[in-house]
Amino acid sequence: MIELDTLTYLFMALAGVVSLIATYLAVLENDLIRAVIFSALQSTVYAILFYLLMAPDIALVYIPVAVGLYPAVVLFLIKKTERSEGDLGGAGGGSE
Amino acid sequence: MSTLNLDPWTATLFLSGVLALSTLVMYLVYITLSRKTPQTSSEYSEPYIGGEPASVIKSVDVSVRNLFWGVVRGAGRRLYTFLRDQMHNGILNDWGVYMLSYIGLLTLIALIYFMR
Amino acid sequence: MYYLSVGVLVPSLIGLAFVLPLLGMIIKNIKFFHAYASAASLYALVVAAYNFSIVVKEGVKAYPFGGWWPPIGISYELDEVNSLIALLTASVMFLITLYSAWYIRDLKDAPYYYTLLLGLEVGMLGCIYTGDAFNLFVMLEVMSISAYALVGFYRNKPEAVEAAIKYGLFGAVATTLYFIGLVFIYASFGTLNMADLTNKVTLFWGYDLVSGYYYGQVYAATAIALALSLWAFTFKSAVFPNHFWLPDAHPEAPTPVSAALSGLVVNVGVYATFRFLYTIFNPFSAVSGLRDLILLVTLVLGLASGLIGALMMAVQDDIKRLLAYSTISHIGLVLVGLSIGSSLLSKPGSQAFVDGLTGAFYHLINHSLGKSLLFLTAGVIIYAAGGTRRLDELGGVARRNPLLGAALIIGVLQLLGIPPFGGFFSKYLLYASYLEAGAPYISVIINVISAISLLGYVRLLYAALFTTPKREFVRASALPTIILLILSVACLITGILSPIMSEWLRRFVEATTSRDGILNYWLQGYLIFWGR
Amino acid sequence: MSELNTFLFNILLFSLFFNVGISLYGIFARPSLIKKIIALTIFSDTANVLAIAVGYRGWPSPSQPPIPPVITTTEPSIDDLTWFARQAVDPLPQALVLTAIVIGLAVTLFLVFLTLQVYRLYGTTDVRRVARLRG
Repeated sequence: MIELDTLTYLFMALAGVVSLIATYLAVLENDLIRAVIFSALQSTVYAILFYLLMAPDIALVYIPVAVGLYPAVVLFLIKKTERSEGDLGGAGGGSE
Repeated sequence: MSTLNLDPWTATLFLSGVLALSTLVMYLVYITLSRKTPQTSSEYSEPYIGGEPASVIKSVDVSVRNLFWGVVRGAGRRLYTFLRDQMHNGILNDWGVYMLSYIGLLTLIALIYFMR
Repeated sequence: MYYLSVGVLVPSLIGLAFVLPLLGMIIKNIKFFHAYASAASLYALVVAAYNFSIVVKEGVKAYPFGGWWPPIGISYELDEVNSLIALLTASVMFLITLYSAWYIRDLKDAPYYYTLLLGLEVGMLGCIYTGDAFNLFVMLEVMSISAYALVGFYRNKPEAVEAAIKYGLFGAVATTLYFIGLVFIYASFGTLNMADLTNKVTLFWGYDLVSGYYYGQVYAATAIALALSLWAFTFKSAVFPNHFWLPDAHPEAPTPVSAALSGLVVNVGVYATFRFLYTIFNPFSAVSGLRDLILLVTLVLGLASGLIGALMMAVQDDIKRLLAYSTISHIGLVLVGLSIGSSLLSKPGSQAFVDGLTGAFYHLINHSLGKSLLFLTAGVIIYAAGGTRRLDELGGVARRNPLLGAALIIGVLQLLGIPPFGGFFSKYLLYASYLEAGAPYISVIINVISAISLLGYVRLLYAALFTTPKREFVRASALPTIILLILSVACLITGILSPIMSEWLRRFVEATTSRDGILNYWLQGYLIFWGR
Repeated sequence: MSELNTFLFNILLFSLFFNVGISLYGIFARPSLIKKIIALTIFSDTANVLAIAVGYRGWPSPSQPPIPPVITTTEPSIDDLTWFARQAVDPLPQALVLTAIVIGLAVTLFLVFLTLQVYRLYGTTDVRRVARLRG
């Protein structure tokens, strides 16, 4: 039978790994809207981590700011500007 | 014969004071001796023996600024090409390389100290 | 007795700053805001001068906020060095605020401009006064956000917006890295109070960790924390690999702000480096081996940024950009002076050690005065030349106005280091300290840096003074001229009174960095409150 | 703390450090300003989680988890306080993180506004094209 504390630590490790994957995808994704969605996923995992690490008050502040406000603002920004990031490869990029 | 013993600070102040005073005296002498009315001459409009007016010749001389520019550019062409076009090229990502390498160096030092 | 004046300055100035946008909704007369900002700035100057006088008279002074004892609550702590830098900051900021009254005389956004300018001053004074490492983070952010917003103040100008976003993006990274450094420090020492940290790093390592047994590797944590904080501080003071934002950001701000950024904000990074490497992780502490390595790095970077700043000055077309590169060069020299404390170069308390630090702070003061003088002069020159910043088009503006020309020449001589101006004596101290420390090649490099920077300064003087005027120029009013006159006289005074000033600075440095001084910093900031 | 628990907690800490690394890469190397802002929010959030993780403590006993640093009784006795100090996690990092979240919000909103201005003035958010200031 698995102990309660080990179970909690297991959830923490799992949350860490999920946030790592989400960050990796968010940073390497060329489509910015999908990047925002991945970053929102990562924020959600962090909110769970705050709860597991016994900081419920921080989680309460963090959820509206990082899960709600940041993606909304960045999505608004993307809507006003451009959606794709452009390739990283080409030498010199877009400098004319 | 007595010598004047001064520490470098006082000596520097003393010397610069003397220099400033002598500059002032020379300037005063200059403005008292210099002409009050500007010298007028029609020299520039007079033709040389060759028939060309002097103003034509005057216009092709090298200005001090261009001379300076030529010397600086010529002396450090490779250096400035590197500094201006490679480092300070205004692209954020190219700065990132230098800035990240510095934080890498600091972390390396921290690790070296840790391993000791 | 707690000295209320130590604690009251920063919070009250925050209040004075943030009431401004509200007043802007009610009061429409711009003259009121000029007067208000100047009065607030004068208030800061008076309090800073009073604090300086009591510190000089009675030694280190601290103030705990909310009556909490120092390791628990936030405390502000003043010793000789930081009260002096705060006085310098407050006085130059006062002149800059006065100058702003002329510079933005018919700007609609005056309340916002002054809010940000006072916010900048609050941030700087808070960073300098604070005795708490986390409060330093908060104040760095206050200062930085004001600075980003001021750089991008002309929000319809492409260059200004570009400079502001480059500065803001990497500045946010730098302060967050400092926050991670604080996390490491808290994990290994269980405190963020500077006096308490000093005690724990210096006197003993066997204490109870608040966070429990998990984060026991104190040496590694210290090393990483020091590395991250140093990166942030060198970003704020624009030392070589972190200097890229400065030549973009400083010229694009309104000219009085350029003077504040170039003359004062970079000092904060230098001061924080000094506080971390000479008080908290001091030469007598358990991490002195790490300090030697770090100071070697700062020495090399200081020399590199001195050289690069001086070289890049020579090829600039923009008068403010030229001055910005000169800032990089001079901050490099100051950092070279701070690096003398490595045990490879000198022993604490020896002649070279004290000379180098004295030279560093003397040069800091000289550079602040000279650089703000030059930037303010450049503002008047640009105005008189009809708004152009290109050196080619200035065409002898300063020739038409002898006072302007004199201010320009005095500023250049101060920075170039020509006697009898202060710049000479501070460079001489740096030079002498490295000779004394047995590293003459570094002294030679310091001279080479001065010689290279001559190219840029000559170009500036030539463009503003010696070319023939091409068109009619606008005349500036009396207020900026008076301010330029005051700063010129200040430059002259730092030179003429150099024996007295260097003697005072030497006393301050010895009082702050000696073993007794560090112990006193801890006692005054920590223990004295437990007795009550 | 048992070996297994330490190992699991280490996984969390190491994934946080990798997050710092990846988001730093995103800020320094990706070309789009919007991507840089996203990476910046990830970076500052990771710093906050790291601070909270530092304030965490081992379990008082395998069945009794640590409690949040909030005293629920209005007039606590000495016994209450002793029990609280034995059980609660460190409150100070939480206070720090609260401040840092607010400051980070201000900085992020400011950068978003500036990016909008950059797009309006330059027609792009690619930093390789936003490079008018050089030399």
